Amino acid sequence: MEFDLSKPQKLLQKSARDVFARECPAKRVRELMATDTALDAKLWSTVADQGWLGIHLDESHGGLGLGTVDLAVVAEEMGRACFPGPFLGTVWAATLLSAAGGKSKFLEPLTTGAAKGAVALLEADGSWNPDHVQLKATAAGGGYKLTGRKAFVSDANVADTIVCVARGADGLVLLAVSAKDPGVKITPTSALDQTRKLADVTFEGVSVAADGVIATGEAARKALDHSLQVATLVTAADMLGGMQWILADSVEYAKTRQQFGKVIGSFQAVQHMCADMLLWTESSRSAIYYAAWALGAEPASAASAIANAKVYVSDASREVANRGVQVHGGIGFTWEHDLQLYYKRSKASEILFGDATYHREQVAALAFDA
Amino acid sequence: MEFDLSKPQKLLQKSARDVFARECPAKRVRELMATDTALDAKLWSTVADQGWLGIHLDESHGGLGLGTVDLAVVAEEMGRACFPGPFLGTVWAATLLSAAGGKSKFLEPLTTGAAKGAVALLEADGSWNPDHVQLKATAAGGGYKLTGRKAFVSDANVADTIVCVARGADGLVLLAVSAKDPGVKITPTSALDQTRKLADVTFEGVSVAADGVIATGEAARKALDHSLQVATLVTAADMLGGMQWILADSVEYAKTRQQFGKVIGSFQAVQHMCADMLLWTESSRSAIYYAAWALGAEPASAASAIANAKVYVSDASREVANRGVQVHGGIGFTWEHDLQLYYKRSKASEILFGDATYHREQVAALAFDA
Amino acid sequence: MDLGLTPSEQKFRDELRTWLKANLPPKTSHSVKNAASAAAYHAYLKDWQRKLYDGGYAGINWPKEFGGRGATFIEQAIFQEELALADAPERMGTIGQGLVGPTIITVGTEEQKKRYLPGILSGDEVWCQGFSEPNAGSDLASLETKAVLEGDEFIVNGQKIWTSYAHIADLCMLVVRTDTSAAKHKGLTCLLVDMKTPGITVRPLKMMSGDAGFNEMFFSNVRVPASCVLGAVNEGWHVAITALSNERANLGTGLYVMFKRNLEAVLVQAREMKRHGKPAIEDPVLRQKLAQAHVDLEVFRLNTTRALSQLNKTGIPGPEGSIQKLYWSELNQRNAQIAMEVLGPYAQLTEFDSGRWIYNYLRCRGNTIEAGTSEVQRNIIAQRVLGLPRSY
Amino acid sequence: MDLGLTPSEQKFRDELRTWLKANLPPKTSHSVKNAASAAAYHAYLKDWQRKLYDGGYAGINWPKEFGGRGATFIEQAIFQEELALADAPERMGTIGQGLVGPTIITVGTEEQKKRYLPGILSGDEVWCQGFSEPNAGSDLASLETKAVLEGDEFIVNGQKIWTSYAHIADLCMLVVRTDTSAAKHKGLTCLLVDMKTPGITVRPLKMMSGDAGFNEMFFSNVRVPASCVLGAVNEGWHVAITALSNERANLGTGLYVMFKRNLEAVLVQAREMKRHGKPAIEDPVLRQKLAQAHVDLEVFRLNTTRALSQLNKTGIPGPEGSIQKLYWSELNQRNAQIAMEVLGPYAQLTEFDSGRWIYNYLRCRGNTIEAGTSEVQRNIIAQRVLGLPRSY
Repeated sequence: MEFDLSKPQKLLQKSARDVFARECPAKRVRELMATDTALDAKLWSTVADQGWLGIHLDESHGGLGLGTVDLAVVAEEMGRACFPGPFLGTVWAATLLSAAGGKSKFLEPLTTGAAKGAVALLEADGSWNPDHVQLKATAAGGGYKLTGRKAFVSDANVADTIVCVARGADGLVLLAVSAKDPGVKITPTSALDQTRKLADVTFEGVSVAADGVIATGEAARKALDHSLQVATLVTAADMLGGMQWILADSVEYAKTRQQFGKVIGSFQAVQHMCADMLLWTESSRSAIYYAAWALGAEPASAASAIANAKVYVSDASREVANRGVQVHGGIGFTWEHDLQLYYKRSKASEILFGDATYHREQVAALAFDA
Repeated sequence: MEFDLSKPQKLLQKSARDVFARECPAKRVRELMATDTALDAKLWSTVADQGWLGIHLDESHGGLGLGTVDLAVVAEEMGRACFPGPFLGTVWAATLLSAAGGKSKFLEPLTTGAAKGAVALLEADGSWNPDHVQLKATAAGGGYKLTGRKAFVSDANVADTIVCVARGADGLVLLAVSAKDPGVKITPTSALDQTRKLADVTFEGVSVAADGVIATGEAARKALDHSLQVATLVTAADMLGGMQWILADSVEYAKTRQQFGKVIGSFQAVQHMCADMLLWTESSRSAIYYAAWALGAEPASAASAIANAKVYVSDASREVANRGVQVHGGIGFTWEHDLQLYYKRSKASEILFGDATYHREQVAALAFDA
Repeated sequence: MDLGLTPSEQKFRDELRTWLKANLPPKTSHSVKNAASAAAYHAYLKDWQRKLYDGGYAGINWPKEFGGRGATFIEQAIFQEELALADAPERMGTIGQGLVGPTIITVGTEEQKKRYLPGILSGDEVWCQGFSEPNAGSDLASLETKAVLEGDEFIVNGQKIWTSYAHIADLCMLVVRTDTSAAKHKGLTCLLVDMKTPGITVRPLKMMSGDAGFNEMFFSNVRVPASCVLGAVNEGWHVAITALSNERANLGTGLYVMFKRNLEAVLVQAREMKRHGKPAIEDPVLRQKLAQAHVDLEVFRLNTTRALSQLNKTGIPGPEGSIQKLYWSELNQRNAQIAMEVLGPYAQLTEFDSGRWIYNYLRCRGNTIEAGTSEVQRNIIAQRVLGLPRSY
Repeated sequence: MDLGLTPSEQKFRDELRTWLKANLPPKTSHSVKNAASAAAYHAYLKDWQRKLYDGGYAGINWPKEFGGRGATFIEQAIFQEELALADAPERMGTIGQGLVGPTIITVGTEEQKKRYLPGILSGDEVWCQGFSEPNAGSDLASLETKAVLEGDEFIVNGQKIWTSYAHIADLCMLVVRTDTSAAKHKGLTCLLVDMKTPGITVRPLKMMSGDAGFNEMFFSNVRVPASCVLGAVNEGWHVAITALSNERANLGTGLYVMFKRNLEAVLVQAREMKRHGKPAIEDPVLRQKLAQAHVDLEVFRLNTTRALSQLNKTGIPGPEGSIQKLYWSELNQRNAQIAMEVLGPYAQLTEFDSGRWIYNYLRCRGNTIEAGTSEVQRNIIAQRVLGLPRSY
């Protein structure tokens, strides 16, 4: 038994950390988040060139053929760097297309970086539960017609391909459309986390041809569920990277900031806050690494491992961010301190794919009702 | 506006504190709790002689004619002394009989101390909600026949009079029986808090004559609800006294106990625990005193004030007790230290009349559904 | 114990209500968030303060001899509550009326009283408070801004931070170090400084929410007449503490109404938002959280009322103010989190409900830091209320 | 990363399972709670330890040269987990095998190894550990029990507390003060003491639950041969720290199974108990709490596994043990509270479910105190893991 990153995974970690340290310092993050897209073409092609957009996907699907642990390693480093841009949406869409069989023409451009992606799931009720999807897909010719509104769609504002989760006559339907298709209207929404943008997507009688039909019924649900697990993992690992940054930064600050003639890190109250931050961060790491491993190696445990991780990390990440501000005092509360970037991204991630309360109910269903 | 005890109430407080300090020190509490009854006849008659068993009841009902604030003052001092015996059951029964009109022959002996009382409400499902009462009362002659089992009945083991909350053809029925009536079987149950005993009460076709019928239907429910509010107040005030004892004892210990060459009270972690204990204790005091006042002076707010108080105090009292043990370290965890008496009584009171979760739902119903 | 209002308290409240009905200005569309309309907004607030003054509602707890109303602490609380209930505009004069004025009354000279008190009451002169520095936050006694006496003027050099209103203030109550050789607390002096004095630069300080709630102030060879010392030279620590306990005596009555309104707004959302296909307010899990928010808020109201009642008897704001501060700051953070949970994904939208939820969530992080961190408050409670020995 | 067992780990587990199936003794009705049957219970436990020894399962992580099995930390964890899963009797030899033995192996003389190790492995000699004193709990270095050398014997006087097994132990690993003039940590010595030596009195110490889980030990002119010093004279602090980090290396694998069983028992109750007229397990509010208990427990398992995997590589138990201790002690308290909430009024009955819930609720309060309070653990994490400066 070996509960640690393998040597290649550690090299990957170092390489990702170096790339982001070099090409995505906080200054660059701030410039990018002030733009409409948060997208840096050069940075994006670096990520694409590394193969990270399909790192966990089969080579036959245009991926690197590594696993979900490797994906988590990259996502953690993105979180540590507050990496801006449409990684989440693109990886989610690619994973979904791959899980649905990998035959779609939309898949490869996503993994090569030629296209950006997004998955449109949420609707006005803000529910992450696919059972609540209502947007209608009406069979038309060999394809479908789509009408309705999706909300809170990560990265839709720069997506070339949008996979819409809709309700057909026989259950869920996954339909890939081009952002430029007639009737697709994308409206950016301004939100807390400016490093990863959200948008509303409206479908006004959009025609989806047969080659846009990714999956229907049971197969659609299965692919969607798997992709949700992977996307949740990416989010949780991103949160872990953020927690790690906040912890390190807070400890560093506590070692140098003086009040009452002593560094504040010598006060028990500050020490205990930092100790709790470490406990939450390391416990999150255990939960996330395990979920990443289970997702690849033990599919039967994957749903439960992911739900467990999102419960734990959603609360832990928020508390670490809160303690981080408290350790810093006033300066941690300012726009100029980089803590704010992580604070907001952490909060957005807490909401993404459902908060702790949502996932506790998933845990209960899996663990108690079986 | 004056949010403080009046001068007579402060005198009452001092007088109660002195009585218990003199006649009910911890040593005596330990002796009494080791008995089956936790009852000290002399102590009981002291309490009765002071009029405290009916302190808040009309003089026409055998009471002292003071108010619920005065009752809370006495209950708080009982909590501070860990006063053993059937005060709660007796006052609850008396309040119920008084609220139902005060005409019952069973009432006066309870307020004079000639009889001890208990109210049998809970059944096997352990629910404090009177809607869940199922024990059957069948009309027979001018009275009723009672069959069924009640559980967790405070002070039933020494009660002379037991008021049974039963379900008749037209809703709730309140029936007073003598513990010696044929068919009444009282089985003591051993529980955490040995200072206030619990018992099961079984009614095996017990005949209740017309003069035992206290109230039925709406009137029964109204009287029961009011009595539950008063009994909850007594419990909450008792908890407040306990918190105050634990806080004072812990602060005292923190001032003298040395570790690492310093009194532990100079460590920030211990200071902050004590500060939180004070915050919870004083906030509980605000909530309880207000509820005590509202119960007398502003009946429309009483239900909500009591529910608020029981929510807050249930959690606060547990946390104060937990921190109390933590501040004391190993010694606080021993049988020989008096902290254990308060720790257990606090936990029993948390459960009594419903825990914080139960009362939060009451608060929600009153505040959000109106 | 009587939680009802006395006849005179009731009379005060009724008169105030009547007055508010007649005098409350219409809502303004101006706000500080928009630089273009900020000036108009400040003029609006000045008008409002003037109106309060004319109505006899400025400095209501100041002694009558200094132009105040001589109101009790409870009347003061009623005043704040009624203003909040009426959704009245914010009072730009709070620092002057709550903090500077009472301190001048206590330790100021006759000349200072004559010079400054009327402007505070009328709202013609807005004050700010120059205490905190980058290296002196929780540890106020470490402040480094220096003042050196040259002839009959102090020459001030240094930097202050977290100064509300500095960008519009006419005057500043400034604490500076005048004796660098004395022990930390002993070399401080309090100066009353005209903000138009050459050498003062004010720079807005953006909070993480992106709003500019505070300022930095830079002092470069700023000349302050020696007659502007408040209290005695090198007695500034004592003066600052007096000012801060006057501030604490406030006890958060106005805050309660603000928090209560927030909760009510959350409840409105909880009735509209869906959870598991039903109104969120019917979701048992959210109900528990909302009920706890309700209880915590109610306990805050009761704590405040009880402390006020106490203060009304003793007249001296004590360390109990720390209990209130600790309680409300952590309560507001808990309740902001509950609001976010109720709102789900909507919580994060800057345009949703005018962005109030995000603003509230981010702003409340400062609550446990500003005006004494929660850690400092717990120290104060442990040491000054419970009598535990100093921990450092 | 591979969380599956390696073939050799799997082989170890399978052999152990087979062995357990064949050798697990039947349940006993004896217990320590009943003084009359306590002796029989101890004999039963000794038999069990002997059986483990004969089967090659005593001191499994000890080096082979000292009679151990030379198992990895992961195999050790598998061992504990399997024993727990099989509901095997408790091992009376844990202090000897987990704490004393490894320390003797590290710092003991050849004679000491020969004299003591076999008895520890076979279970013939039960050990207890004399570290804590009434005035030296968290602050172990303050201990006051004195030993004075007279000829070739130390004369020991003083008192120890919180000593598990003292009433049945044959031997005691005792830390005493041998140099009162040296700095606190520097004057301590570790002695291996025969519990039958005249002058030792053992008194059971009742916990708040009413059970006697610990003892007090009194030493009155107890004569201990100088050959019984473990390590060097005045090096006892170092020896004690070695012993404690061996104990911490345990990391709580066995605890996980125990906590998991508790949660499963709560779930059984939650299916039977009613809440709002339905099974409590269907109550959304309780489900949230039970799910959180489940998550916390799972994270504990994963933390433990990860730490073990780390330990397996480095071989050196580090301050990370403090993280595990902090985590499980507070988790167990939270989950005990959740159990009480599920059980409602039944929670408090000493006869309900054999009184296990009350016992568990009261017993777990000690978790954040024993073997280093949570406050001390947080200090250790802050200072030794995060590198913050000492706070006192």
